[in-house]
Amino acid sequence: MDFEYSEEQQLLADSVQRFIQKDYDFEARKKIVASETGSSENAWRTFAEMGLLGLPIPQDHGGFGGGALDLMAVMEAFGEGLVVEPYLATVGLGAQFIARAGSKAQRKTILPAVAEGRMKLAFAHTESKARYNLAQVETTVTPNEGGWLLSGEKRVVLGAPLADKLVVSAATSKRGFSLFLVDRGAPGVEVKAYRTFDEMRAGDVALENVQVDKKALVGKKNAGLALVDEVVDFATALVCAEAVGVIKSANESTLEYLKTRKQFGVTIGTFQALQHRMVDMFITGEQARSMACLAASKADVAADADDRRRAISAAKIKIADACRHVSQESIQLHGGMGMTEEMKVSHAFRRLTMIAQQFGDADHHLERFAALA
Amino acid sequence: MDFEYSEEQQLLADSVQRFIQKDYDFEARKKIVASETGSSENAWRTFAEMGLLGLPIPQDHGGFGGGALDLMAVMEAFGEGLVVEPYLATVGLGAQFIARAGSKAQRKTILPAVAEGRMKLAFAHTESKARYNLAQVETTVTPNEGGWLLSGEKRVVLGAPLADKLVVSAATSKRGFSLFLVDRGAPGVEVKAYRTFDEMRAGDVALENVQVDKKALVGKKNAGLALVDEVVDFATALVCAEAVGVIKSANESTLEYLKTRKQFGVTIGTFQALQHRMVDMFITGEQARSMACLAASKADVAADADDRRRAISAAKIKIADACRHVSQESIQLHGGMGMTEEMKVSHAFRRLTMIAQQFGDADHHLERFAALA
Amino acid sequence: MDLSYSPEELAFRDEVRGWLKDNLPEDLRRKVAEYEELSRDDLLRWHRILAKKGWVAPSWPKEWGGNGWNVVQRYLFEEECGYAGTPPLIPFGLSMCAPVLLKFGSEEQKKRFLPRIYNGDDFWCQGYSEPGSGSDLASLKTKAVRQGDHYLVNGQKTWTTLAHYADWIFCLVRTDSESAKRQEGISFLLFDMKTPGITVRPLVLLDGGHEVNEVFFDDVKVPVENLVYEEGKGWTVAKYLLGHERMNTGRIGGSKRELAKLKEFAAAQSKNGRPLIEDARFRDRLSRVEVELMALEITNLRFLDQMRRSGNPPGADVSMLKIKGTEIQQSLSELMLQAVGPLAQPFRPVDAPVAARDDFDPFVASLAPRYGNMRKTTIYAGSNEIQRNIISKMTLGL
Amino acid sequence: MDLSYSPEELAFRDEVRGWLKDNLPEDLRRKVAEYEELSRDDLLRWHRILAKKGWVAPSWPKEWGGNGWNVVQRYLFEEECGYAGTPPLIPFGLSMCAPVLLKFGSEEQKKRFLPRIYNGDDFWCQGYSEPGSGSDLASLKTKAVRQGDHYLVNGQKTWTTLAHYADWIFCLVRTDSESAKRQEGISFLLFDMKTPGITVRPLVLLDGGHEVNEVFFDDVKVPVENLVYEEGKGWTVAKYLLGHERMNTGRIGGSKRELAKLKEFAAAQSKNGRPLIEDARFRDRLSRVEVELMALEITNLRFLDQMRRSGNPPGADVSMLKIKGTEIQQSLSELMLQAVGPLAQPFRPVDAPVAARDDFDPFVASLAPRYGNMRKTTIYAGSNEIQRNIISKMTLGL
Repeated sequence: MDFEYSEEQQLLADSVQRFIQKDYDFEARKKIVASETGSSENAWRTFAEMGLLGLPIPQDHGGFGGGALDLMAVMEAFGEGLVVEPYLATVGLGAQFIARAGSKAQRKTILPAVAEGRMKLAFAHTESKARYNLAQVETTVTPNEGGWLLSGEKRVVLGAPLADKLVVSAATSKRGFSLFLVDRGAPGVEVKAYRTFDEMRAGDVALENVQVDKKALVGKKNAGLALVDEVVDFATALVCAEAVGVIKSANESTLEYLKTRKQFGVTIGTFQALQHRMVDMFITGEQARSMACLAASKADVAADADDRRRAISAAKIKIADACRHVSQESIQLHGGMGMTEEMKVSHAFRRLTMIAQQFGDADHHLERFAALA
Repeated sequence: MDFEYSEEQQLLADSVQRFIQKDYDFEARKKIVASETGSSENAWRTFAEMGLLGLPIPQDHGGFGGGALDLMAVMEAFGEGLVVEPYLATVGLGAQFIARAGSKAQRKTILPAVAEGRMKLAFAHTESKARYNLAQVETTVTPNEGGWLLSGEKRVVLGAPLADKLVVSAATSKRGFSLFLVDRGAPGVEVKAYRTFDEMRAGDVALENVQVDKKALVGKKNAGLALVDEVVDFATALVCAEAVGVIKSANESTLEYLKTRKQFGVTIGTFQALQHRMVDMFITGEQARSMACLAASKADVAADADDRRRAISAAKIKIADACRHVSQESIQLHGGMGMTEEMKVSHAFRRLTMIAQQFGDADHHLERFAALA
Repeated sequence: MDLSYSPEELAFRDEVRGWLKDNLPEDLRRKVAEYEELSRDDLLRWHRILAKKGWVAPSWPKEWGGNGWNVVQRYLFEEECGYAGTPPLIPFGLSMCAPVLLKFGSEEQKKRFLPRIYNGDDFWCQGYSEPGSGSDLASLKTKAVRQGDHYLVNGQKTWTTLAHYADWIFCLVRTDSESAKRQEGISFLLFDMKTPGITVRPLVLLDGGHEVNEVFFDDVKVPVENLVYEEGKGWTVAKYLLGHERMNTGRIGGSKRELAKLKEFAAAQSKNGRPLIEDARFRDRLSRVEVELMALEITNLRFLDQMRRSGNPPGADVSMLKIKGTEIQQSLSELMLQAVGPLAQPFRPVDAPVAARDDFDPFVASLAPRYGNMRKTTIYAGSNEIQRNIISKMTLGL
Repeated sequence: MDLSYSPEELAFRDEVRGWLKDNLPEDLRRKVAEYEELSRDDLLRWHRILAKKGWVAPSWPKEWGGNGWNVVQRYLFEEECGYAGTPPLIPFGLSMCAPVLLKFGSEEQKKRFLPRIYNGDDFWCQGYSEPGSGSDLASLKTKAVRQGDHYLVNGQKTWTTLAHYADWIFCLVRTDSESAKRQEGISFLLFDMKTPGITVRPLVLLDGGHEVNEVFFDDVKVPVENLVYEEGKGWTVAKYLLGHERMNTGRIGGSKRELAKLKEFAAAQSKNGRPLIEDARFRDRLSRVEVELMALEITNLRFLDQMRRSGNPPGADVSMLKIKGTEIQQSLSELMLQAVGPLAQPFRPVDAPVAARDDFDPFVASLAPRYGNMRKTTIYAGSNEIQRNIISKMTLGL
């Protein structure tokens, strides 16, 4: 039993925090969000130098062989700083598929490139009618001489406009789907890019007879679901940790506001009704942190699949509820100020609102949790 | 549009309130609850004299032909006084079956007797596995020369130990059940009597080859469900009105406590956190009252059945939530005092807890409401 | 007890409903339904349509254009507008400045301003809140110093809704900073927004929308004839306005429309191959909001009945309608967002080029910002905390 | 970061679990599981079983019977007792009076009382609360006037848990009513409950149960040697005790047992022919409690890890465990009541003849009273409002 970060983990988290203070504070972030790509090449380079991009990549492919627990402190710091870089898309999703199930050649080409910051990835999976159901894939595959032709429509692909390669799911039989590595620039791939409500970049991806060769298959044929389930659980654990950071930021900002804002001649933090609500936000933050620890400790490959699923869903239920509670109350307690784009807390509100739904809302995970009892 | 009680309704409510103040205050009630029958013959006689027992009974059978709206003020006063007499069992349930579907002979024998206070009734319907499902009846019927033989087990029959006659449901075919009028003292009827958590009297009723004659059938054969649905909706509207009275009592007691109880040299009603919670209890009370008005206005025979069902379920959802909210908060804000049997509010807590579940909890009515959309 | 409207009231409702159906322009109806930003022209167009019909200011005295509707008719009219989804009637002129002028204004002021307000010739905004004052209005600092035939005004207002559309602003300013009581020494002034020295700066909200502003006054000259009532009596004017009766605090009609939209939308979303609305988890939240709304409508009618009976304005009851009404509005917008699930992400920033606007379904993309925007409802017009304080003090005597 | 116990800790837990399995008498286990009232004998029997094993007072110094367990072991032991469903160890002697004596008592007092407390020879209760004082302990009024070799005590205590079982009571009394500060002039006295002038009156709770009492003192003579620490320094003693570390504030073990029972019970209830636990509506509430409990267990371990690391007592963190722990206990009891639905009604009054006891399923009939009883958890031991005040002040600095 040990709830402190290890020395290495803490050092890494400290340097991420220092980087954010120096180069990614609220003003710098505003400019990055408003820039054409909505991301910072400088930040990405620094992430590579700090070893963040290779952190969960195997050591024999240029990484550090870390797991979800090692990423926790990083994600928490990213949450606190509301970092909008495509880290989750590339490191938390895309590279995970390759590291866990990629062919030798895929691992060799892609993993070092990701670790060094030369390649970004995205996971193109969700379709219009799928909601949070990971099994629902209608994108089609037609085998041909060169390999396969993919056609379909993927929605809200996080990081798609910035990615070099996409991991795309497509139905290879009635019983299952498979995953394919597709160049974002390949003929037939069209990305409609947009900014997201939480100020990252994503896109809808249309695939029209996109030719991929036989080496493009990631993992075994028809076995996509188990792999996606595993990787999405891993990514869910990461956003749980991120949420803890965002909640921390929102709570601190609210507490600071209660201590400084005056009404009727006194600081509003002297009003007991607001004190008790702030206490509840604080408790929610602590409970959320505990569940994020649980999620991270179960998110790696080794864990028993049902044990992992149960823990991740339990964590996501708590995190979703906590996101909702803290985001709504932090705006309310800030009053009008919290409603403005000028306050960081309003951006925390956006991210928390979206984390509550990312990879499944509370309802989705309640259903999954109950089924695993 | 008119939300005042009519002059007659108000006069009646006033006299009920006066009676409670004079003969049924908290101390008097305590004695009645602890008495052998757990009810007051004196109160029942007075109800008869005041016309309360005949209020919803047709005029040609010794009643006043009133409807749910006429009973609303009475039930509210009963709720405020936490009256434990078997009024709901006799007037709200038993007599309603006879008034709505009884044969001429049944109406002639029973309704005047109820109106005059000479006869009490109870509705023996719920069985062990039925939960809130009104359609689930396993009590059996065997036809014989004399009429029918009934056998089965009925649970938690409100007012059973005090009743002269029971309205009993029994499955007359696979598709439906019928209702029978059974003397409580008939051979084969055994009532295991007990006090209820909310201090009324009820009992489990065992029927073992109970012989009833052909005239005992109430309403049409196999048509029991529609009738039970209608009468239980009527009774539900009455407990909604009663709940409004109990909530009023709990809220007033809590408000009074906040205004008088001192801690740290000031009344606890000066603490803003408690003020805001008291406000929420008050608002809940007003919203509950509105839904009780709706329920009463739709509970009579004339209303379209689906319209009635929707309104009653909507009201019961709100009332159940309100009972839970106000009962829990009123105890909490009273602190330790609220936990003692000596305070009336602890008895309001018991009644509210049970009303929340009576005739279906919020979940049951949410399901019914959704199905009627 | 009778929960139904009278035949006359029903006939009136049907008349309003029918007229709205025929006269609400389709483009405006669509913009409101899809949570699009309404332009100054959109707002004024609808204002003028109602003005022409004679329905824009029912509660004014008949000589100035009022139409003598009773409280029930006024309630019905406002809720029908909400239910039909008309653009809002911006209240700053019609139901804030005008009542003040009617009660406290000089004959000249009435003649000069009321007809233009009625006809929608001038767009008004309200200069109350300041950076340091929120719920604590009396702490305002904007100064007006009398210099001959004008006041020289310096200071800043904030949260000024639609100041960027406005021709005129009515302001609370401090004309005497020496007063013992903070409530004294405040005056009520009307400014032309074109007066030199006024700067309007947008305050973009968390949904990316521009509806409120900061307004800066730098040596703004306001003619003395623009003072309403007496100098130093502005607080009396402000208090009168705060107590001024509003009929649609609960926004029942609008929420009914949103509820219907939510049901339709949730029926069209699919969850594991079945309509989302059939999912017990989602459905129960929806049902509970529906029940609260049913209750609120009846509660509102009960207050209306009391008002009609007693002839008194509603008092602290309005606080309850505000609290419940805004909670319902927020829940509805949250359920819309939850209904659309993972597709809610796309966002159109204020500064996005128009060309980018066709890249995603604008309605779906409006749901997250709409949800964000609705958080304001429990903050503005007296935060729900302030409303609870009011009920605690006025109704419960705590 | 590592959320698991060490192999040594796991071995310790297994040892405790195994021993409890073998040594908890079946009749006591059943009584606890079915929410039956525990008699004085039941409580003392279990106390003595643990005393014999040497596990009754782990945190005491070894010379008095402590066994040197570290914080994790103490936590594991208490939670395993909760999980197994042992009778509670009544804290008044073991973890309230004894720590006070160990810190402030004279050698004579220690020798006189500690062994009897350890062995369960005396049953203790606590005389803190008074009718006028609740959360505001320092406002107590019970007077003790020194007369020669004894104090003459007059006054009243209330909420005195199990006073009707007690041999001894420790009391806060006012020995000097002239003090400027209310916290001064308070002393800490030990009384023999058989002393003439003590009257115990039951306070029956809303569930019909008798666990608390009013205790009246009418010219009660307490020997001066029963004063602990100095006269007038009782507040110092009380404060020490308030800060005294308790390991099982969150009651995780007990709630785990209740959760398992709830699942089993809900699986056996039928709703429309299917197990109630498969009903999404019911199931989700259950799942949310389960998740809160999972989170609380980890939160508790985090605090424990901090304590172990820093060597400091937990401070305001305990308030959070109290708030969440009691909310979970209440939710579990409420779900049990909801699970049984319409069958929850039968109630056995305190004054019911024993013959009536077989007329209904006593476990089902215990669910509503149990739910009622659990409302106390957010009120006692510092109400959850007081706990929020503590966190607000100590942790958040508001």
